[in-house]
Amino acid sequence: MVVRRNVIRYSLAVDEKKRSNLKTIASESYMKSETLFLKNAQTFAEAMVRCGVRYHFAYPITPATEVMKHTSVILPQYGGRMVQMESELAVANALAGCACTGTLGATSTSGPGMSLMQETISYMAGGELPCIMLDAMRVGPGDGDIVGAQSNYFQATRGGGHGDYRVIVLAPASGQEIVDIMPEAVKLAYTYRTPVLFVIDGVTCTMTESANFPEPHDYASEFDTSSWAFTGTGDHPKRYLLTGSYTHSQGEELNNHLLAKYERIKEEEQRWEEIQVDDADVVLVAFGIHGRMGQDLVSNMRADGKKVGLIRPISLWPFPDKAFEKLPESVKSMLVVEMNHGQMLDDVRLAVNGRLPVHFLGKTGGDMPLCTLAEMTAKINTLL
Amino acid sequence: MVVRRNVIRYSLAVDEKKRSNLKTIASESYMKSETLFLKNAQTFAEAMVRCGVRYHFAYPITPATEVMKHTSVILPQYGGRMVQMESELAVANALAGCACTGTLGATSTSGPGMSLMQETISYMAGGELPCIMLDAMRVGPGDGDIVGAQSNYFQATRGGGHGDYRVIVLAPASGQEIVDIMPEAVKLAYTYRTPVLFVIDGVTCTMTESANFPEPHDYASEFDTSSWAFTGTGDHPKRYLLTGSYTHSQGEELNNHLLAKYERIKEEEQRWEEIQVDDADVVLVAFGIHGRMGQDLVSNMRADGKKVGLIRPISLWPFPDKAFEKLPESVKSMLVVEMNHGQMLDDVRLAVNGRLPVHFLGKTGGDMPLCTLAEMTAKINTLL
Amino acid sequence: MKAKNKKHVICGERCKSCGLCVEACPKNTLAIGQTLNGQGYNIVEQIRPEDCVLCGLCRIVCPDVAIGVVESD
Amino acid sequence: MKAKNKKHVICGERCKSCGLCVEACPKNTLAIGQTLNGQGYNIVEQIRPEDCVLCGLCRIVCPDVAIGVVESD
Amino acid sequence: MQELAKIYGETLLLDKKFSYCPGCGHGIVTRLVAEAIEAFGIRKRTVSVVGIGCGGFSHHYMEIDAIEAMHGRAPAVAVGYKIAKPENIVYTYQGDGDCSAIGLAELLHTANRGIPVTCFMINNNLFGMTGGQMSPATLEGQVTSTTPKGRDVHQHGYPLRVPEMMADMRGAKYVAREAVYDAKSIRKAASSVRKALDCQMKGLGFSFVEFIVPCPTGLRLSVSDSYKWNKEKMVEYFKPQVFKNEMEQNDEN
Amino acid sequence: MQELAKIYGETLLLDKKFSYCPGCGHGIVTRLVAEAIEAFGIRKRTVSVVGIGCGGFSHHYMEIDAIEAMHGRAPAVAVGYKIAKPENIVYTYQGDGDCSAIGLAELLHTANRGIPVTCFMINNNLFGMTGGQMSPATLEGQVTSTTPKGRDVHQHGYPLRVPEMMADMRGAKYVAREAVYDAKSIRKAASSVRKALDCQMKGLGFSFVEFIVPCPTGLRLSVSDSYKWNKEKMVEYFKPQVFKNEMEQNDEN
Amino acid sequence: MRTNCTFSGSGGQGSALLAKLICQGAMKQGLQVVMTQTYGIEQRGGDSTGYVVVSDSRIGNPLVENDADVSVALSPTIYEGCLDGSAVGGLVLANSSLITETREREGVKQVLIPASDIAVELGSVKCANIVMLGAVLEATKVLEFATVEEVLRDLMGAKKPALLEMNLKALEKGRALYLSAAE
Amino acid sequence: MRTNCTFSGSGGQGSALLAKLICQGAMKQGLQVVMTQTYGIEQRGGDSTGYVVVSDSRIGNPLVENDADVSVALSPTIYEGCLDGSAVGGLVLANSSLITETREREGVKQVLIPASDIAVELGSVKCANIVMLGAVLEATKVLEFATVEEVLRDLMGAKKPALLEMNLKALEKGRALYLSAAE
Ligand SMILES: Cc1ncc(C[n+]2csc(CCOP(=O)(O)OP(=O)(O)O)c2C)c(N)n1
Ligand SMILES: Cc1ncc(C[n+]2csc(CCOP(=O)(O)OP(=O)(O)O)c2C)c(N)n1
Ligand code: SF4
Ligand code: SF4
Ligand code: SF4
Ligand code: SF4
Ligand code: SF4
Ligand code: SF4
Ligand SMILES: [Mg+2]
Ligand SMILES: [Mg+2]
Repeated sequence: MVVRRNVIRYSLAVDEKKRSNLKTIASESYMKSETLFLKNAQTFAEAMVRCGVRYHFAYPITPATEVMKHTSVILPQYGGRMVQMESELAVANALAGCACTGTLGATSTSGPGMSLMQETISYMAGGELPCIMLDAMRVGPGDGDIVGAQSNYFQATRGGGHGDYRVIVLAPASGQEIVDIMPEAVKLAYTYRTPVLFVIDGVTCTMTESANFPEPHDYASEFDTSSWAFTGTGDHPKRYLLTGSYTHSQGEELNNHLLAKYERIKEEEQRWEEIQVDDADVVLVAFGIHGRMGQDLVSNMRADGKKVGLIRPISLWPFPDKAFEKLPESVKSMLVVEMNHGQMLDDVRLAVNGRLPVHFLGKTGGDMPLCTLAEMTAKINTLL
Repeated sequence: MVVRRNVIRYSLAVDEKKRSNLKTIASESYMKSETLFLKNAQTFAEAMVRCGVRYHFAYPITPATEVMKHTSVILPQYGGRMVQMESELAVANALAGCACTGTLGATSTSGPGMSLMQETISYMAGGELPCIMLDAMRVGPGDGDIVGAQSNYFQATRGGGHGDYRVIVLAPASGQEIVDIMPEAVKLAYTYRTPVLFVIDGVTCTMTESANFPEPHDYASEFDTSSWAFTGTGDHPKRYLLTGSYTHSQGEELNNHLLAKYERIKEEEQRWEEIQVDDADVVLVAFGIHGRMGQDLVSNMRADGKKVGLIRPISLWPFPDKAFEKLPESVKSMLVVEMNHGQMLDDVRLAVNGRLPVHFLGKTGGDMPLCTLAEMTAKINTLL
Repeated sequence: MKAKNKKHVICGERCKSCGLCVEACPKNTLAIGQTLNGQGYNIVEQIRPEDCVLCGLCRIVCPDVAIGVVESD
Repeated sequence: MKAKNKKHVICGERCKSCGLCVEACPKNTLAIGQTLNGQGYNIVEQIRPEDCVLCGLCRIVCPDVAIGVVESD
Repeated sequence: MQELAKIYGETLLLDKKFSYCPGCGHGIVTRLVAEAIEAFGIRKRTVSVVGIGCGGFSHHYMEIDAIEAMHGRAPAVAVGYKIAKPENIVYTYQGDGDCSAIGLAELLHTANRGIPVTCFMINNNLFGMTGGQMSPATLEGQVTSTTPKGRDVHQHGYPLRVPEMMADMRGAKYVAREAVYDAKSIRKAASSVRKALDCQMKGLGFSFVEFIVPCPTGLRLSVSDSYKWNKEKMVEYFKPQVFKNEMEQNDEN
Repeated sequence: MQELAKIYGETLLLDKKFSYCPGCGHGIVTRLVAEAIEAFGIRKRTVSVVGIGCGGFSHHYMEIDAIEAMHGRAPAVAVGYKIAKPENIVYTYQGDGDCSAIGLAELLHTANRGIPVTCFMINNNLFGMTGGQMSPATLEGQVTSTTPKGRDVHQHGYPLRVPEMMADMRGAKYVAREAVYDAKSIRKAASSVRKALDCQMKGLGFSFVEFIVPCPTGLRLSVSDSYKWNKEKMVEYFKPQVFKNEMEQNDEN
Repeated sequence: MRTNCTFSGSGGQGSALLAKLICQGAMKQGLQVVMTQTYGIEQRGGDSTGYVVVSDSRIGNPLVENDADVSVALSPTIYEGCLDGSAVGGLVLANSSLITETREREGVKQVLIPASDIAVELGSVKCANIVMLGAVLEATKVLEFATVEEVLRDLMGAKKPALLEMNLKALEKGRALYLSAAE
Repeated sequence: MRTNCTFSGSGGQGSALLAKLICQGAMKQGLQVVMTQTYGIEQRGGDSTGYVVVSDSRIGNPLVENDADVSVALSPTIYEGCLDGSAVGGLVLANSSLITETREREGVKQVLIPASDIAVELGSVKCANIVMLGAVLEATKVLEFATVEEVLRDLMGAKKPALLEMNLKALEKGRALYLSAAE
């Protein structure tokens, strides 16, 4: 099936005879729904562009750089642009500026870059600016190691920046899931006017696998932003994005408004995958690559007659508390496995609230920066 | 009692005839142990200087600016210096540079500045660099409101930066407690080679009250840093602070080393105040100003025959789990009160682990940005 | 010599008594007066309106957009 | 005309075969050889040592501190 | 007020009083910017990206959309905005602290990138909003709340001149420094505001105007003395001038 | 190796092989820095603050203490270090990305502050370590992994010249740009390294040297071609020169 | 014993100084004292309120939360706030020179003191705050008069004897006014 | 059925290409496939390993964790790693042109293929990896020969017929070598 590529024309509304520093050329081309064999970081790039993201602001950092390399090639074909900024600070703020026009932009980075963006993420959450972000997680702290990790879970889910805010955090575990969830991400970003942050460990990001891409569809332009975007007073009375010129009561109101929104998101947007929890003795809880390995683990161990189940959180914030609400009687304990020293562990313990023992297996860094299937299996065997 | 002020001479070891951009003049003067009536931000400045901090790196931000205004006056008298940098990013990194020499430096900032420092705090934690920091918390997210808040609890206690790291977080509730705990802070910073972060809400910071200062004592210079400081290879073989040129296994080792250190701190450095928990029906858990108000609350309600107790965490990380380990049978429920929308709440719930219901009362921003004693009392009455 | 269709106006509510117009007026027609406005500032006034040449310098220097010369209708 | 107390040395282990010294040598005495070092690079060698004037240019351009002229003892 | 509105048209909201202190130079620059927007008839498609500082309030007095950026980052926000919506006119309004201390990298990279946005830097040579601390532009020996003995250039360096750093940047097409200490200098400043916006409207490239203004409160001077000090001390070091005016060189690359 | 060690003394650790790619310009600059340290006999009190990039490895080859700073922040680290320990010699070793993209504000403020530290910027006009992306110094039309059709100056601006921005800063006492494309240029570069460190040793003020070097890997050129490209293209735009040499003006204020 | 005080006025009326004088007096008498201040977004002018808690024991709650024992209202703009912020059983001292419209609030005693007029009589409108201070001391006995006089002396004695003289008179006048007004 | 493969070599030996060819072939045959790579701190050279998992059903665990069914060792530096990373019951194919010292590991079958020598004979040392590919296919039957030939044709067919020819020969040679060596 061949469909017309979504082309967004981009031009400057200025005297045509004058030179423009901004002009980009939108080329028309055609594309179909297709299966591509890509690094997952590239899959991320393809997926977001095919869902309507036209501006990708970024600064190189391994293992996220693949995303910008890919968008720098494909975005111009869609009439968009990859904008390499001078730093992650500038990236985040340009992304905010883009969002202010009602346009969905994206960025991709890794640990140190994420940390540099925290002030602005707090700002975007407070200013209710939608965007798509990717944290291709590597080993911290400090500049750290470029191999994959999951040690930015706290930063992602609790707002590493200041203030009472949250962003929606999604953790797809494969290239296909990245593709499948991207339209959702766009919808969440606009519906709740919030940054949506993908956290994917570097191992998964640099892994090459195939993914089925449906026909491109510009989800991003389906949302009406005219009620809030700062597009000039041509069609609305003065609007402004408030941050520095608060009154005390405006600060309180904004916080209450955000709180209410976050409660709504918690209620409606929990996402997870669950495998054979119904009669399980032990439930493995893991996200991203460990969650994916858990799929094999469950079938292997079940084949050995061992009753193991899996809960794989897909939304990390809101955390899928609901998955833990009605755990069957059979469950005797849980095992959390992470590529860190125990971060999602807190959320699982909070969800379980003392009803069951919650065990932990984790690792950060090293040549094999994650727990192997063998290690996970061994640990579960001690719990059965 | 009159004691000699600790004077540290500061000069450039270069040809004396050449002009130096660095020379500062150390004046000798005398000072005694004394009671001063100061804004608590100033008390913080006085306390740290009197404990031996000689370099204060800062960038103005309300309500932390008072600290640098104060140190810019007093530090030169001690032969030190307040160094105003170009941004909080530069501040944090200069502080790291100072720490690399084995010298204890300090900084003070508020929400947006804290967020900008997250990358470097992660770096300092990873590089095991000691320092003293103050987050004079104001209302977020975004630029926010300058009235006090406690909404940076997550950021402080879970590492707003990337990676598996923690910093020691202290939350004194009064000017006197700032003075009393400062020598401890210096000791913790050096003993564990870690940033020590004070989090004090803006209301407390801008409050004026008296505090008894003991004789100045240069605690900072009592610690031997010669085993690690990067002071040149004159007295040791090459040393370097590793961050970018990791091998995978070094990354893993560093993380394991940090983990072990953090476990030790959790074991040994929990600090809290506890009032009449022994026979309490309800226990109030609050830090900083709410904890301090809790002191009155307990005596008021006890006077009415109501069995209320208080746990006031002083170290927020490590969180005083131990205070919750052996709660008496009498305790039916807990109430957490914060100037935010529920952050320490997670830690209390984790500590209590489902054994008791944990209720919450909180607020961020507004003309009265905290819960009043009346509101707290009313809420507890519903729980009795 | 005044332009017929112009007049000098002061927006008392906006004035902050800074005195910049007083210093700028080439004809010394302005002075800080006794009347307080809602913001608590003494409003500037024309003490010799007849001398005003409607040059508009007061408007240019006023940091509070509180004074100037407008078309009279 | 060589300085008596000097000699030309190549540290084969450090050489990365970049060829910069080969280009720089005014006497064309250097060439990339066949021997591989532990890093897997073909080591540069003096193919006409007798022509070397010990000028030291090879040392200056070498990005790997692998070649040069030293005092002979 | 209503009468004055005749002069100013729709951009300036005269029913909102300026929150600036008496005599504050921000008042003058805010008015100049509003006048230029009105004059060009671009109000409906103009967006102000304000920095954090006293000038952060400037947009409240104009009927235009506005974005309050985080401290120092307004130029980066403007770049993101302009790329996504090039038909709009975007200017930043920043203090000297915002623009030349914390925000220096964003400013200079935006200037160098050369995409058509405009940055206004209102240089009152200290941090006004936070209570008069030293800024990069504080003069040698000047006492501020963080330099109680005056700026010591051996510790803090010499006052930083910003447009001078854009000299070599080909993407920056209009670069000027202006003052507002008397009617004449204000008229010149007004012309630079117009040129800077015009440069953007024509899509030529980056434009920048620095304004030397007094902050009587931060300087702890009377209004009159603060203007005198501007005229005598400030402009001696920060010389008003047009550094670049490449608005006619459309064919140049 | 042992034989070569005679020339280089104690600073350079010849038993550690450089991890740079064959022909990488970092190797030359790293050696020059080590030679100067050795020549001045300051090894034991010298500390290298390296940026993040291929040059971050430079300190591994020297017997001196080192601090690996976060990306772009080395100058701020150096300032904090120098203030706390002024008797030591502190230099930063940063790539063009580190120094002039993410770290521009820290570099320029450090230069302006004028306290005696030294910054070395190794400009290979792209991000080497991350795989050859555009940096501020990438030339017009140059293809990199993030500019697949070449740097478009209308989007990204013209290549940024850094020492030019320090011209007006009185605290910067020695400022130069050097190249390493042949023996002659390397000898000149060596002299600038020594002057920059000497400037610091004398406590005169800030010193800065930019080195134009090739990254054959990032440029996807043979070693020989990459040096030719440096000599022909790079130095045409980035002209080697001594911008400032105020080392004798000790009495000047 | 704990006394909660609120001192409000608009810029330049010296309400903050008033609060500080109480604090210094309290310290001289070995009492515990805490001062908090409201602050807006701006550096500039506007109304301001200083809250002072004086106590003979450790001050847990440092806030005055609508439970002021005594409130001083120097200007009309903050009058309503003072009245609402008073405890039941509390006292509001209003500067009747400027506050011309007052209203009743059940359980709150109000005493009108023409502080600005008296201050002008004494030589400067600026000492209206000290007139109020005299009234506060007489009404609450929170501090000894002698202590506050000493504080004033410390503050301006040596350098500005005339100013001190005026302020001491203002203090005394405030006390007398309260006595007669409160009858 | 799942097959775990490991392809190791030092820079320039084409182990990554080997991995990619398998991936592309697998996709042509409608199989699931995932490739992971080790990567160091540096952009530059050094040893590299590509791990490929081929399966006819969804691949949960994408890693080869010391359980390779087939490992190709192109250079001596990575030989030990290949041997240790093999599953019990797995097969190690070693390039005996360069790997001269081998050792036994219980339960692991080893076949020595002089790939580099053969490659040189065929025209370029660079096609040593394709020689190995032929051996892998013959040994594991993970893919059809025809598929891989098609992949090679897609890759170089049009533009470089000579290269294709050489590689097809290498593939065939590898198969034959395996057959004879494995006897
Ligand atoms: C990240 C961050 N750091 C510090 C501050 C505090 N702050 C607010 S305004 C300001 C500086 C204002 O100075 P300037 O930009 O010169 O503006 P002015 O008020 O003088 O016009 C500062 C440091 C902040 N809001 N955010
Ligand atoms: C905050 C942050 N952003 C991005 C990176 C990724 N990164 C590592 S090195 C580098 C740039 C290297 O380029 P340059 O400074 O020019 O050094 P070179 O390798 O070219 O010598 C980048 C962007 C990082 N480590 N930290
Ligand atoms: S218009 Fe001219 S003459 Fe009239 S008041 Fe204004 S400045 Fe004076
Ligand atoms: S310049 Fe404006 S604000 Fe100042 S006194 Fe004159 S009218 Fe009033
Ligand atoms: S010393 Fe001179 S002549 Fe001898 S090899 Fe080196 S470059 Fe050639
Ligand atoms: S320049 Fe050095 S590394 Fe390059 S070939 Fe010559 S000796 Fe070898
Ligand atoms: S503090 Fe200074 S800059 Fe701010 S409004 Fe007042 S005078 Fe203007
Ligand atoms: S990638 Fe470039 S800069 Fe880095 S070591 Fe290789 S040649 Fe040098
Ligand atoms: Mg300013
Ligand atoms: Mg570079």
